[in-house]
Amino acid sequence: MGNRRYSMFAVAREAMRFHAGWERAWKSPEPKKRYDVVVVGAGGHGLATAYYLGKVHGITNVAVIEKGWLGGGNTGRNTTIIRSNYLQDPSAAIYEKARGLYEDLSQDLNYNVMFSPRGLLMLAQSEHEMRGYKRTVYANNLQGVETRWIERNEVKDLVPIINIDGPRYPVLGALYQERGGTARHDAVAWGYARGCSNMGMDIIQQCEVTGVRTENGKVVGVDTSKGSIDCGKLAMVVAGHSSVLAEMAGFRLPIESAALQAWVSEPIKPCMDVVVMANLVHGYMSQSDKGEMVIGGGTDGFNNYTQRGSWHHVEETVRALVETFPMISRLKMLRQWGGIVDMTGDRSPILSKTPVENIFVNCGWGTGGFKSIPGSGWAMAELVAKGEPGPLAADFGLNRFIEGRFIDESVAAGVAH
Amino acid sequence: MSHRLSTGGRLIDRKKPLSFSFNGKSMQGFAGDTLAAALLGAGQTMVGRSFKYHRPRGIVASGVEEPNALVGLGQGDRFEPDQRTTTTELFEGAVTKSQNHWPSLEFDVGEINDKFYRLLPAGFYYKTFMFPRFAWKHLFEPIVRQSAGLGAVPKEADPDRYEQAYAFCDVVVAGGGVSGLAAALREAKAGKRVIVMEQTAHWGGRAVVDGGQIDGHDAEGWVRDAVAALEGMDNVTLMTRTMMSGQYDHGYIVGYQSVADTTPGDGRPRHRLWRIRTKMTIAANGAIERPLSFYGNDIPGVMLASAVRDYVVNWAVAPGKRTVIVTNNDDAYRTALALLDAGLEVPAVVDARDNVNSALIAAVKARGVKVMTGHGIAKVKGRKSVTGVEICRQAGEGTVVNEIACDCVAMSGGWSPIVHLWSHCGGKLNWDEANAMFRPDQTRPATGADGQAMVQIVGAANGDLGLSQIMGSFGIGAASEEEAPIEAVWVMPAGAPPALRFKSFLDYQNDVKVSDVQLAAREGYESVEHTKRYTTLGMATDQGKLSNINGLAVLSDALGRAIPATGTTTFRPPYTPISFGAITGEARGELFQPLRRTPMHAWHEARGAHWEPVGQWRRPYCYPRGNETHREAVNREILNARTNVGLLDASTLGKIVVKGPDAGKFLDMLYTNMMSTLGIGKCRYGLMCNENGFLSDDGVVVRIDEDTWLCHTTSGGADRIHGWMEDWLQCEWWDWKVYTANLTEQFAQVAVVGPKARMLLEKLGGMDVSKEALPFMTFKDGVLGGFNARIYRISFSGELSYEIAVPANEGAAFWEALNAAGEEFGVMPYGTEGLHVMRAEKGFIMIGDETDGTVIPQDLGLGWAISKKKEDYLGKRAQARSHMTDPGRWKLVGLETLDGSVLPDGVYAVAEGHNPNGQRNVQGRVTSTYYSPTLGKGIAMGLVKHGPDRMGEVLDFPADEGKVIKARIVDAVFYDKAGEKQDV
Amino acid sequence: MSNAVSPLNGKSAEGFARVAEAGLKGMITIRADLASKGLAKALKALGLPVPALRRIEEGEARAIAWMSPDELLLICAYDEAAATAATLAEALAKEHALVTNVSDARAMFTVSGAKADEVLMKLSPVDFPKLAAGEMRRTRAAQVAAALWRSGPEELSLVCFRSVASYMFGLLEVSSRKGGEIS
Amino acid sequence: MLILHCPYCGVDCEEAELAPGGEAHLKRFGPGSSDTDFEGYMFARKNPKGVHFERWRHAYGCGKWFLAARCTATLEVFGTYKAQNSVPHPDVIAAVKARRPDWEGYK
Ligand SMILES: Cc1cc2nc3c(=O)[nH]c(=O)nc-3n(C[C@H](O)[C@H](O)[C@H](O)COP(=O)(O)OP(=O)(O)OC[C@H]3O[C@@H](n4cnc5c(N)ncnc54)[C@H](O)[C@@H]3O)c2cc1C
Ligand SMILES: NC(=O)c1ccc[n+]([C@@H]2O[C@H](COP(=O)([O-])OP(=O)(O)OC[C@H]3O[C@@H](n4cnc5c(N)ncnc54)[C@H](O)[C@@H]3O)[C@@H](O)[C@H]2O)c1
Ligand SMILES: Cc1cc2nc3c(=O)[nH]c(=O)nc-3n(C[C@H](O)[C@H](O)[C@H](O)COP(=O)(O)O)c2cc1C
Ligand SMILES: [Zn+2]
Repeated sequence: MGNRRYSMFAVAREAMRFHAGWERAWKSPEPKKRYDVVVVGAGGHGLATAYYLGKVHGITNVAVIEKGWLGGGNTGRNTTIIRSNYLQDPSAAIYEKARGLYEDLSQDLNYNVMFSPRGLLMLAQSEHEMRGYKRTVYANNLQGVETRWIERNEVKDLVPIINIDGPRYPVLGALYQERGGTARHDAVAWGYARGCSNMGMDIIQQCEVTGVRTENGKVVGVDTSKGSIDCGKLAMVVAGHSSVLAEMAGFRLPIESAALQAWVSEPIKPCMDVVVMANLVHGYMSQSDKGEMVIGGGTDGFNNYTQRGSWHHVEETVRALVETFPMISRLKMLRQWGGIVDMTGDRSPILSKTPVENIFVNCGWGTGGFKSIPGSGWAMAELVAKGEPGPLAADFGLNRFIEGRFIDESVAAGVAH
Repeated sequence: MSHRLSTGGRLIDRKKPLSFSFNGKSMQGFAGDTLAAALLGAGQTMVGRSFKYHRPRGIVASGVEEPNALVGLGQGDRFEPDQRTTTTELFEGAVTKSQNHWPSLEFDVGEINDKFYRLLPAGFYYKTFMFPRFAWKHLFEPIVRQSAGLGAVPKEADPDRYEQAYAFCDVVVAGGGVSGLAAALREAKAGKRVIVMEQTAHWGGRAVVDGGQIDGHDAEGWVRDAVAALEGMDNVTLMTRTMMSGQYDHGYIVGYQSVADTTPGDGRPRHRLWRIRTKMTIAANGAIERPLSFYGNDIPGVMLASAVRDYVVNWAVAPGKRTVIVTNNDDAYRTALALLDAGLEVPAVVDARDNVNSALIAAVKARGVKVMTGHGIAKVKGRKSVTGVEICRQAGEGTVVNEIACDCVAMSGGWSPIVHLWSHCGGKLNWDEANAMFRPDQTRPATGADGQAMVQIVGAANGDLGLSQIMGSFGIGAASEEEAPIEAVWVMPAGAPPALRFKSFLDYQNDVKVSDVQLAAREGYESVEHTKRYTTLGMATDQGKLSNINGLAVLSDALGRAIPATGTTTFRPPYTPISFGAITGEARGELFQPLRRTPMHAWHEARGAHWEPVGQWRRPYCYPRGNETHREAVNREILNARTNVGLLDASTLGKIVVKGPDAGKFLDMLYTNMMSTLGIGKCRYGLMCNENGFLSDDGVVVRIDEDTWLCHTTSGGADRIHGWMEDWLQCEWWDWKVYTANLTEQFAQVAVVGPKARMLLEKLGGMDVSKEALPFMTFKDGVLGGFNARIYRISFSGELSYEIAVPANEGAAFWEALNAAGEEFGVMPYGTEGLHVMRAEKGFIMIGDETDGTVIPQDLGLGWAISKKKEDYLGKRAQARSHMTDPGRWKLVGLETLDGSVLPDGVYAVAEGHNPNGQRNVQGRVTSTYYSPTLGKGIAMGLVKHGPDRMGEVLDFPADEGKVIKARIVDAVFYDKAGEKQDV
Repeated sequence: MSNAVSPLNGKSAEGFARVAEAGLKGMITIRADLASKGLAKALKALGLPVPALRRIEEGEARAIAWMSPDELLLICAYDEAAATAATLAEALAKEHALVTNVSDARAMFTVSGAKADEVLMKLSPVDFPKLAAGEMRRTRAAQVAAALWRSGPEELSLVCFRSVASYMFGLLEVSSRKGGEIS
Repeated sequence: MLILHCPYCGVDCEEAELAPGGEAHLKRFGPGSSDTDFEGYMFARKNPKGVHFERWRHAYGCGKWFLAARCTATLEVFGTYKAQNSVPHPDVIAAVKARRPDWEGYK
């Protein structure tokens, strides 16, 4: 009999038989004719949406359709920064909900996603940034998000390898979220996928949605590379490809797709136990459990569907980080890659109904949606299940643009990861 | 045991011995050695420990594919971790240390992981360490992290310098082997501008080691001639020690040149990063030999057959005295011959293929070597070094048929073309079953800006392994021994049971074994990308150059699907790791970013100004005297400006001239106010919004003549606003006759502020600056104290104030003159903080403080600056949206704490209750807050819901440590409400 | 004018090439319809042609460069700039044109020596071997805008904004250090 | 790293000499325009995976804005043309058609 539940003991038991007894983490079935809900996109957000549809709303006749391999989109290529120190109320609410869910996600999924609340710093390197972050701290305290302002010497204590004396932009202090951190990005996708599969949902990989079928303003199904599939409701959760899906359904989104890059150094022994973001100079860095320094910076400026970015952005970011952490100059870049991020008009996400009845979109997380996966899935599941947004999603509707009700985070922080 | 041979060595100069140290032990090598060659030559076979199980590891390869032999190189601020010994050139005094062990390389505590290997299969941590909840972060993760990580951490700043360079050409040839040289000759003769990059210090690649005849010469001679010919052509640039790091879109190439790695501290740039734009890339970078997967294939002494050959031929280093060769193809027989030629023992060649024959095999047999076809290795014996091998039938499950004592195993699993550069931008591959390799699909290359191929690939990189085949493709005759076909072998023996597979390594550095890939397959991580991430196969510093193909073959086999159906993982730059220093280039310290200086910068610096970065400008925040705190300095500067006279360097203010018949109409669209009606010689404060209606910039606009206006912008804003103007003129209203020019840096500008400002100017003399001659909000040109000047009567401080512009080159002198003339009036410079406080005392808004990209002019009581007459201006439509016209928007007011204290920056005013997300309701926030030395108390501005209608109301501002500060809503103008002082 | 000092007051450095700030230079930006007769006439009066696309024409005392489809840069002696600008403005009064003195807004540098190109190769994405004499190339040098041209045998001149003069000098100085030769 | 030809000064610009400006040919809707028109102008974007018409400024050169037709999936550039065109230039349309016969045309 195979092993379903993961634990130290299960591993020990399997060790005896050279791990011959492990079952598949998730099944990979052929699509059924019809599902109550079809989720397009098996990234973190799509899988989490499906997971909470089942777990919270009892809807399990669900398919998650993925054109490639699950978790292979931005979820599989992000720098895994998790924080909820956002300025605006609606953002703080959904990111903190997500961060809270991350705290217990490994136990909930019975899959160790290695959530590591190691602490996150946003460096203030100008008077203006300092004021912005102090404002954020006051806002967070009223939003129930635990953050605090720390002085430069405390920054140095937390990050011994940093150079706080500039010379160009001395560190004046930092916005510190002690329970911000990182998680193992692939494991998040895999854990949710396993959870969905265990609830009897179908995760269909290597299956591309090529068309959306509607009848009198209502969605009835999708065409895919594995044939057409009927559905009662459709959730589009495809990040960088949202405009393409929207086009299939006949509407446009306030989204532009651009490349965002990241890279890692060769692995070295642990030397930085926190995540550091230097937004003024556009760079951020953390160290993975394997030892590489994980680095990212700003987004490329033009529409792009290749997962390759422009080299000069790499130089800008590396420059900034060598200035901030002089010791990395003699480390080497091991690998660089890019992802296609979905940037909205106000750089905040969209969880919304659409012009087509029973089609819902979850997109626009842009450069910062790994951290929100559990919260977004939670809120999206509620939206899909009830047909109306709950409080977490309420402010993220498409109507905000024409109403002029932006949720603008750039106010406090430059980079939004 | 490995040792140096008494004769031979193509690349070494025995007359130039070099000494270096390894783990404190001093050793000898020769000029021309790589660190790896020198270590082997000195008898050091064990050089490191593996990542996960801390198994003893030795040198496997002779080039960039080396997974094991990484060391820490150098000391102190020149220490560098993870240096690949096989590509690091030896230099005198090199200090090296092996990595990833404690306390020592010989005895490593971490080795116990190897004893518990069964408990630690791929991804075991996903299944464990979950309980109790806090334990991952506090107990398990620290252990995982400590045991992970490879090299030691550099501690200090890097003393070396780096630089970059651009180049343009028709063809970049990556690789200086025979195919690269042939390609370069072909292209150069066709008159193309050619750049040839060779990552090593030597030309010729494999052929010069493997031998063979080219165009009637031996390979070595042909290479010498080819290089000489290329050197003779001025359309050719040859670069050794330069690695093509990546192929990027539209023919952009990054090259990584080692300039001074072997001469630390000689002042030259250590690395040079090339950014090259080429019409075509020709990847000629060869092939990499694959290991075979058998039990113990990672024990020090087990090496690639081609590497063994390289060490003997290039560096006269024998990896062992008795070498057993195991292979599935003919190439490894060349190693047998090379060893025999060097007088070393080859007890046997173990060939997995059944009854094969070829010239090479015959030649080896003829030398009396036992060739065991149809056989494989069941087990390698030894731990820290090879002591022998157990032989079995390849077809079976590992039953040992005999045992051979040896101290070295040379293995060859066939060759994989290096398709990285071909694939970086999407060049596609085909699986070649006969040759058991992924090779470029010439019909699906990476395409460039014109949609046509931008990468070609030749030689072994293209999967052509035979010398004659390769040179033939260039129309050059060549001959090398005919070879019998390879037979794919992915696991040895074919039926290896778990006990063997659990010690058959695929990815050496990350300790990924055959069993791990099979586990991933079993658990449904079927995509090769999933397997990679689940097992970390190919994610080490060698990026799977040895392991990827073997790994995906094992995966395919486990899933019972064809290899092409599995495919490869994505090839990404850099080809081999490149230093962050090189990527940074000159951009560090002073040159990290451009620092913009005003003409008076040096003066401020000399007066010990405390700087504040404003965009790329640096402005004095204040000028502390003696042991004054910044706060004290600011207060002094303000009081002095309010009672005597102060000077502000306002040169950074944007100054954009807008001229033309349609200039007025244009500015009316740009600004919310009416600018076309501004009288000549007059000044008007104006607001600009973006098309979202949000306030984006402000400043004083002056009308110079009938069709010329000068627009002042914020310091940060000049370039942005100038770009904004040009955007509208070029892309929307291109038929309007308007020209703009950004004159920001043409003028040094000084604000002369305070009751004694006029006296000061009168002392300088030359212009009538009286109220009558130069009324408030007007300007005048003239000569002031010998300087061509334009004087504006504007005030951002509420005091009598003049802003004076002089040519930038005279700015320093003018500033000096003002200071000298002002002495008797007690003139003092003041900085940006003084400026901020004084404007706040007057209730003037500051872009970036009162505005944050979400604020519209209507929020700031600036309705008066929004023309009602105009039917359009940028942002007007947006401001008609429901949320913007919502009467509930927060509006600007003044705030005064009941106790006179200073409100903290950014505090919020709370309202009753909580929102549906459980967040405390708020009704306003502080936008700027200061201590006003003028009024002797804290003053603040803020945005408050219905603020202007709630004068006198007291709000609660929760601050630090649960303290709640009470502040009253007041008029935002704290000082000289009537505005008498500025208009005198 | 006695009070005027160029941004770096003629600072220079000797490496494998010589880099120097060129001192006070007169510069005038002219924005106008480059096809207009009036412009041609006005320039002719100063002994200058209307330069063709991306050309710089150097007279003995003055030079004129094509900067964009509706913009020229006139380079002359610092002292004469104001007057020359006034004359031009006068001459173009009837046209839709903008003439303005930018002498103080700029810094000019020269890079000279047999390997002068190698200094700028490190900073600007320009194909120097193909940069013809008489071509005005607007580009970037590291992180700032620059305009450069061949101002003599083995000499290039470069113009950038005044505020970044010392940044530019720093770039040129490290890029020309001995030992940093490329060929 | 893109390389685009500036139709004003004739330089083949390095991406680092350019500033991107998003979707081209957006029609401005000002005061009095309908919500849908205004939303279309300000927010709704085509963002196609394929042929895209977009704005670029030769920021480190002649300073002019120009337009480009480019494939966002392959980065192939079909052509660049001057900004003073409220719809794609016919030559560019032709160039796109030549390379992408099944392209549905400018919408
Ligand atoms: C380099 C980089 C760094 C980042 N760093 C951070 C960070 O530090 N912290 C953070 O919080 N966020 C970060 N992000 C952002 C974060 O990765 C994303 O916001 C998040 O992963 C989005 O998840 P998703 O599930 O919405 O999209 P994805 O993970 O991209 O999933 C969308 C899926 O939809 C599939 N799909 C698309 N079209 C179709 C179709 N037609 N049919 C079927 N399937 C389709 C795709 O194949 C893909 O798998 C980063 C992003 C990048 C690229
Ligand atoms: N018979 C066999 O099984 C077999 C197998 C492989 C190779 N060979 C022999 O090897 C030779 C192949 O010749 P070739 O020229 O195609 O390959 P090569 O391996 O001889 O030369 C490739 C060269 O490119 C360099 N290089 C690799 N990557 C680079 C990069 N990113 N940047 C710069 N330089 C890089 C390498 O240092 C090497 O010098 C022939 O002699 C062939 O017979 C034979
Ligand atoms: C947080 C993080 C850490 C990574 N660490 C490594 C690493 O140690 N080695 C490696 O080869 N790649 C590493 N990668 C990059 C992946 O190999 C891969 O490039 C990335 O997931 C994008 O996928 P792609 O390159 O296949 O498109 C890492 C990626 C992420 C997001
Ligand atoms: Zn141009």
